[in-house]
Amino acid sequence: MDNYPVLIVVAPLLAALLAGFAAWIEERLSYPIALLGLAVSTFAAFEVLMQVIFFGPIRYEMAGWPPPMGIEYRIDLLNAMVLLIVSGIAFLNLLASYESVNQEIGDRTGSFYSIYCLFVTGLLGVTATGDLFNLYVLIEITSLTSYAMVAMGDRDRGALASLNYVFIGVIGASFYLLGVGYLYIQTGSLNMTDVAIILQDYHGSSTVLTAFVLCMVGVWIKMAFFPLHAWLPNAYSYSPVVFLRVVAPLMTKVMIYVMIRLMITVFGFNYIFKTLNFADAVVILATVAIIFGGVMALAQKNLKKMLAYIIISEIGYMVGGVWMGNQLGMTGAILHILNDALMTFAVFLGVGNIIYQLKDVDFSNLGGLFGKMPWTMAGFVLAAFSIIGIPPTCGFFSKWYLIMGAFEKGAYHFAIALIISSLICAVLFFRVFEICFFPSSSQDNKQKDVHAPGKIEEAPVSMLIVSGFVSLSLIVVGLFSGTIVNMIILPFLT
Amino acid sequence: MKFLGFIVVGLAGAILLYGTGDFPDWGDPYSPASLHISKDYIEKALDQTKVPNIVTAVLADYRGFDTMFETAVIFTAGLACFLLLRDFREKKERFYRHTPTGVILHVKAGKKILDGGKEFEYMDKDWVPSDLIIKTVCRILIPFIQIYALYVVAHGDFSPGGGFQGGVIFGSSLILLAISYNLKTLVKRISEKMLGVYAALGVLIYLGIGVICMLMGGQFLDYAKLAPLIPFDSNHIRALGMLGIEIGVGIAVTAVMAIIYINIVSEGRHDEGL
Amino acid sequence: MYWPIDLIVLTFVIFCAIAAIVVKDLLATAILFGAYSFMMCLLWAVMGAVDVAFTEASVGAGVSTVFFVAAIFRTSRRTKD
Amino acid sequence: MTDLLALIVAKYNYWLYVILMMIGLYAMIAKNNLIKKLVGMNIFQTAIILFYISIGYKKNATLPIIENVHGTGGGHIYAIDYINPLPHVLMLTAIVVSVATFGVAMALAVRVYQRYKTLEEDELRMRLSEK
Repeated sequence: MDNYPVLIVVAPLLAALLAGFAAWIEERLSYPIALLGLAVSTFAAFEVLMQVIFFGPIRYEMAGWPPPMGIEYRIDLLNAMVLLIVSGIAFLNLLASYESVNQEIGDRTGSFYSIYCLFVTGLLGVTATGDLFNLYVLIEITSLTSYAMVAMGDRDRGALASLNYVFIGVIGASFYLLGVGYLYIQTGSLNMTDVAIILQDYHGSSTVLTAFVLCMVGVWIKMAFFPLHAWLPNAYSYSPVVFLRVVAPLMTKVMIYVMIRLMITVFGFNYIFKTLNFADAVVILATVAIIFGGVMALAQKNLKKMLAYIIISEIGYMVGGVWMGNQLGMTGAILHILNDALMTFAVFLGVGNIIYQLKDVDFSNLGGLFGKMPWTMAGFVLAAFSIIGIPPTCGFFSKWYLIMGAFEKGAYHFAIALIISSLICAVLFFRVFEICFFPSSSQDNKQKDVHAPGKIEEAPVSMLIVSGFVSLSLIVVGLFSGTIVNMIILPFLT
Repeated sequence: MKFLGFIVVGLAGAILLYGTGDFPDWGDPYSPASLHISKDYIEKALDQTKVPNIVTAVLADYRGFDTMFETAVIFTAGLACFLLLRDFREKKERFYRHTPTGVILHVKAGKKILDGGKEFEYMDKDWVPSDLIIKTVCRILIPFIQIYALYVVAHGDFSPGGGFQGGVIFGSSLILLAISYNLKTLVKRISEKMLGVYAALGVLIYLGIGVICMLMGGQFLDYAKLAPLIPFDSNHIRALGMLGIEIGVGIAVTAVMAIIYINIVSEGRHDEGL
Repeated sequence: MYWPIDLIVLTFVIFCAIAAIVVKDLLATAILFGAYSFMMCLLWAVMGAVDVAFTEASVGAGVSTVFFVAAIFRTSRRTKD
Repeated sequence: MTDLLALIVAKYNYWLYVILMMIGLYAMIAKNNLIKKLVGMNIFQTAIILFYISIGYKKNATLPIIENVHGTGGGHIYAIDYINPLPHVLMLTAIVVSVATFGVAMALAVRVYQRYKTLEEDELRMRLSEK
């Protein structure tokens, strides 16, 4: 069918609306509706990826108007891959979260599913669109839903964390909008490819430079790149775990995608790396981000917060890889979008299962988890290995490309930072394993009665199956890294 | 914090001012922004869509996909306010006024809700005697505001206005009702459930029109493909499609404005407000 | 359109904006903010953006102010800065 | 001197938008009260809208609504006679987004006040550090 590209975005939106209806009429229907919508979206994304791989990029003209006048969806290999990641992870997460939603959200699950679908719609739309302003509107949908979700989690501190997130999020989105305005005044167009063609004549213009800086700062705020990261740890650690499992792997990765898209498609590598010369500064900033994230993670006493700082460090990997400006670095960064999404998802699935049983992931509560939740912890360990970068898992391969890219460019500090960061991750995770392995002595007596050692108290089966599936896929993706690079990333870059 | 503020603001201002250096003059009719696609819009919109208000034509047709997500943003805001604030717990204390005598009863926690027939009137905690002039004026005004809102929605093709503005005006007429009488009156007229359903319905109308276009074999939101469904006036089919989506936007915006107001002003308890 | 009119309205806009964030009573802020929105609406109408001006008149000067007053009603009027 | 005046007339709209935006940004960063920050946020957003509307303006042009549709007009429509409609369309969307954000932010402010009974940032920080 020709309409698959738009179906990817429309199906979750339709599901969100119907779930919103169902919330008022028959609340139990919301869950299957949302699940169905995301399943359709995933299927369409898969079909689109296949079409793009075998027949080349797809263009879809909204309302039948040709591109510079109308809005167009332009799906090439990079889009198609990110679309499949986003819809797939959102679908799998929803599959695993029926019980935890009931536990955490309680009396308004229908509206929750509706907002969840809207969030996914926003992410998918951001990824698929070929229009600069459409991108802004969809970023706002994702932001608004995240504000609501963050405040839903922790009853006490959620609202304040969310309000601070609103301020920073609005500044980020507005900077992006200003950047688009500066581009528009110089080019008169909003379509990405059209803008790129016109921009070739304006490389020396101060307006274009300002537009580029504004767009980048806006996107960096949204992805929590190093000096602009302050909102992320609080916002993530107070949001409900169901939402955390989808926002942590996807939001930052989609923003990285937006950065790559702006750099490659709109401004062009020639402009960024030949005309301008602050690529080195950004790589240094990324290096600082990696080290800073790792060091801050060492200081945390809560699993959620620790993972939040690891995410900041991972953002540094990808931004650094992209700004390396050579093919190896870019390959590593794009491969890392896939790998990092998968492994963050896997690790947060583990966290979700633990929270489902324990309500809390302070390190002091985690004692004896290997005995209590063996399957969950098996998945968690695999994900952790991948984040550290131990060979058969996928995390190793993208790091390898990134390090190779750094050597080619001569950015040795970046390569060293990557290795240090891997060591820090190893320390972090083995510390967690150690805590989880031995039953903690500090547990009070009441808890000891309930959680007698050796007694297995696992999370619900649906959560375990998804967790196992994703953890195994880490190895599978790792083994097929070469295929992915050859079929998707290299054809895209050349 | 103030110092940091000055630095950041100064930096941002400097970057932005630097960027204005290469701008074309303000009001220059030959600037790139006025020449590239906007020229096509102005010169072709009337021919292609039969809608004289170019802004509406671009908003609802050429860039109709944006507007759909704009409506989705509004829906999200309503949903978010509901999720954040709605509080289903019963309130503990209540106040009743005995209408003939003006005696006020304060019913404390745990007591049954007073059911004293028509003589007892439930009232807000910060109750003030309602003013006859305000009530009467608003009562006369509200229907006209609503008619005007409908006019704005329906006439968006020919004059400034459209679904969003009409929806906001209609929504503010509901808010006026809540302010001039009290919140209970509004909630009694339009229940929370209806508002929720309307908000979803409005966006669904928009999306539905797009999906029908797709099912008729066109692209998403390609109103021209609706022609077989509407046998009369196929010349203006795009204008009719736009009217359809404007109605959807209007419904959604009306409902969401009311939802946000009710939830904020009553802290989500839907009992008393301004 | 004559640019002096435009300039005068713009000055008013900036005056209202500064006043809205300086004044020490939040209810006054709300009203000044409504005035700011209305001035802005005027400015846009002068520049020929009638649809945008219409929207700003109904949203910025109307509904936003009402939300604002509602929120102040449920929180507090006092502020230290 | 006349050059300077010409420059001011040509660009002052853009400069004033920058000033307005700086006011908003400053309020968002440096103000202590959360509601004041929200006002700053809104000023910031309207400044951007002003910028876009300024892009669209054309001298000696009229509103982007075509007259004489049903009448005898019938002549060719020249783009130079009408103000650029595209920024207006974009800004309609942006206004809607800003009011939606404003509503959600207000709801959040009410939630924060319910919990902490204050909206001053320094007092909030004190409450948070107490625990």
